[in-house]
Amino acid sequence: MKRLTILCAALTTVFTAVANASSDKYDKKVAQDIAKYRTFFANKFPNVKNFGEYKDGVYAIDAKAREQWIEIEDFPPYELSIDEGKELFEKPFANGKTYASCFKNGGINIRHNYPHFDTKTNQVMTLELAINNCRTSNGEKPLGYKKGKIAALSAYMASTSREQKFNVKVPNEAAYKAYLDGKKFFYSKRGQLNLACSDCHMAITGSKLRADIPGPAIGHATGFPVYRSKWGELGTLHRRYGGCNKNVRAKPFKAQSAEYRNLEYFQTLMSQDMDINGPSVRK
Amino acid sequence: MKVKVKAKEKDGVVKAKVLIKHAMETGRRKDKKGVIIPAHHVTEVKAEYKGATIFSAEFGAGVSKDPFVKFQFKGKAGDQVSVSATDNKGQTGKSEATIK
Amino acid sequence: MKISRRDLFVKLGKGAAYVAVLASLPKIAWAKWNAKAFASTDLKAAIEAKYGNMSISDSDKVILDAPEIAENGSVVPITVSSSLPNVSSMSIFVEKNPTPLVTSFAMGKNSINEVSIRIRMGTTSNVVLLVEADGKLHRAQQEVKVTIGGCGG
Amino acid sequence: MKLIKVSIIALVLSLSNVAFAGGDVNKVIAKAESTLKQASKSGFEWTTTAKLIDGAKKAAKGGDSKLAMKLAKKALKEGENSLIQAKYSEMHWQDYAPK
Repeated sequence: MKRLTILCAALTTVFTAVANASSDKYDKKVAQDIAKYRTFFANKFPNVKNFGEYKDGVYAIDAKAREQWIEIEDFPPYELSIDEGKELFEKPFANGKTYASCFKNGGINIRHNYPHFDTKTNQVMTLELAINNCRTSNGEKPLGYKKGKIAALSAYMASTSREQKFNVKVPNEAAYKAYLDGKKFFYSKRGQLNLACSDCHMAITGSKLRADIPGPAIGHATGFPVYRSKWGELGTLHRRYGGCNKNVRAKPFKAQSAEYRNLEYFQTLMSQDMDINGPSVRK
Repeated sequence: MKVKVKAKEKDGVVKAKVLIKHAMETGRRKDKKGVIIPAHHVTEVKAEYKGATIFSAEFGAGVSKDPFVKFQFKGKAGDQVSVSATDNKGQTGKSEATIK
Repeated sequence: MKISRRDLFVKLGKGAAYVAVLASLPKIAWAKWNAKAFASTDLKAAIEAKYGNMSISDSDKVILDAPEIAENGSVVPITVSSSLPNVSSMSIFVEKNPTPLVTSFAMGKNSINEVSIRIRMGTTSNVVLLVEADGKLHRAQQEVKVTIGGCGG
Repeated sequence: MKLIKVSIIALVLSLSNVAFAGGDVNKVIAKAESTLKQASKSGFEWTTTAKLIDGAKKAAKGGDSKLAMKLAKKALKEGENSLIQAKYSEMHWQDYAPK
């Protein structure tokens, strides 16, 4: 038995080495994680036939809540924010340039390229970080990361990329490290309540936690920014991360900290091949 | 006040959807210092079609933030429908849409 | 009708009478915001302020479409409709809200009697729809459970 | 005279007692603070701990050394627990990932 295991391991190693002259070695490793992750949810929610449905968050598994959600998505309150975001996006900076000058394809239909691992700076580049980098490189002050203008800009950019699929790469060792860091964050217990992200969004999801059903973790990154009924406004993914951490009484990290960016990287990789569905409405 | 209207006709019936950007303060909420935020909400919404009012609504503070209302009337594609809103501080907003 | 400043102050001094003053201002043909009805703090008073003493009967020709359990009390989607002829108004009340009258729709002759709206509910409560047609009120009601309240928190 | 002497001794004793208790509280508060700092560094600070320390400091200032001690000890315990949590997570996080 032990021999067999060793043989298998050896074969896998050989296979990996031969198949990829190392460049997509990390993609392969992550792909195995994705497969396990999907199997977990497939077993948990056998009624969800296609993992793509998880782009709708908790509404993929809660039929009653889904009806109300669809009704609100019919003319969602974030539409006004998309308009605001478009205006901001098109308004020139003091130097005459616009956001379009900082992004591929003028910033349109590119949401699914974020987050990505920037091999020049060896860090996870999120859309919101890229927006502020664009501002500062054009002599403008950076925006706050949780809500308001940055959420509106992000909402507009997401709205132009709907139904594009996430295709996140893990280009090098540093990227894989960032991925592992995010993964570790996700499965680590935190706060006075001693809960990991995975406790609520994998183990408990589908059943009630107090009065609420926590959403399945798969697809978490697809719908942001979101207009939460609880907030009464649009907010970014990192604002939500902060809220989640506070809910378990763990001191939150700063929006766009390395911790949250790595977590976003991990979560987006777990949402690989899923549609961009942001902005969207959540309770 | 920002008002957005979408209208679509099918079989002679126009479905018009209205979204208004408004805080809809109830007058019962307190700010961070514990001071009550005065009531500030939309009170009236009026829709006009071919020079006549075809629908109107009165809102109290019990209507959700960023109010949404969907109403229907007999009309046809290509025509205009205009919607105006007023709040209890006398601020107004107006928007027009071509029926699709 | 004319109200002198002095009158107004006297009435304001009497507290609640202030809404009555607003409500007694001359009515304009299309919906003039009914301050008294919207300020009433119980269902019966709100209905009276809105409709006076019109008779009310339950009717299966008025339909209140509301969720059994609200996702979030601050945004509860509601659709009201009626197959009755000559509908002139439809009003939605949430019995346990601090002020039960939420909204009132005035229907014209070319209106189709179906309106959707998103409302706030502070807690689990009966939602009451009153449809005014031919001088009578027709009622439908339903309980909506709220787990996350829409009035703060 | 004897009586006065005795009372002075008693007074001194009680004073030193207070002073000792105060120093003790301050020691516990300081320890709670340094533990919290470590927890914060590890990324596992709880939102509740700093508030307890603030409460302890306030109580100490207000002369309620009993309450101050209670809060400081609680804060210290929380700080220690967050460090245990950090260690546990470091060792066991993989157990929670799907196999």
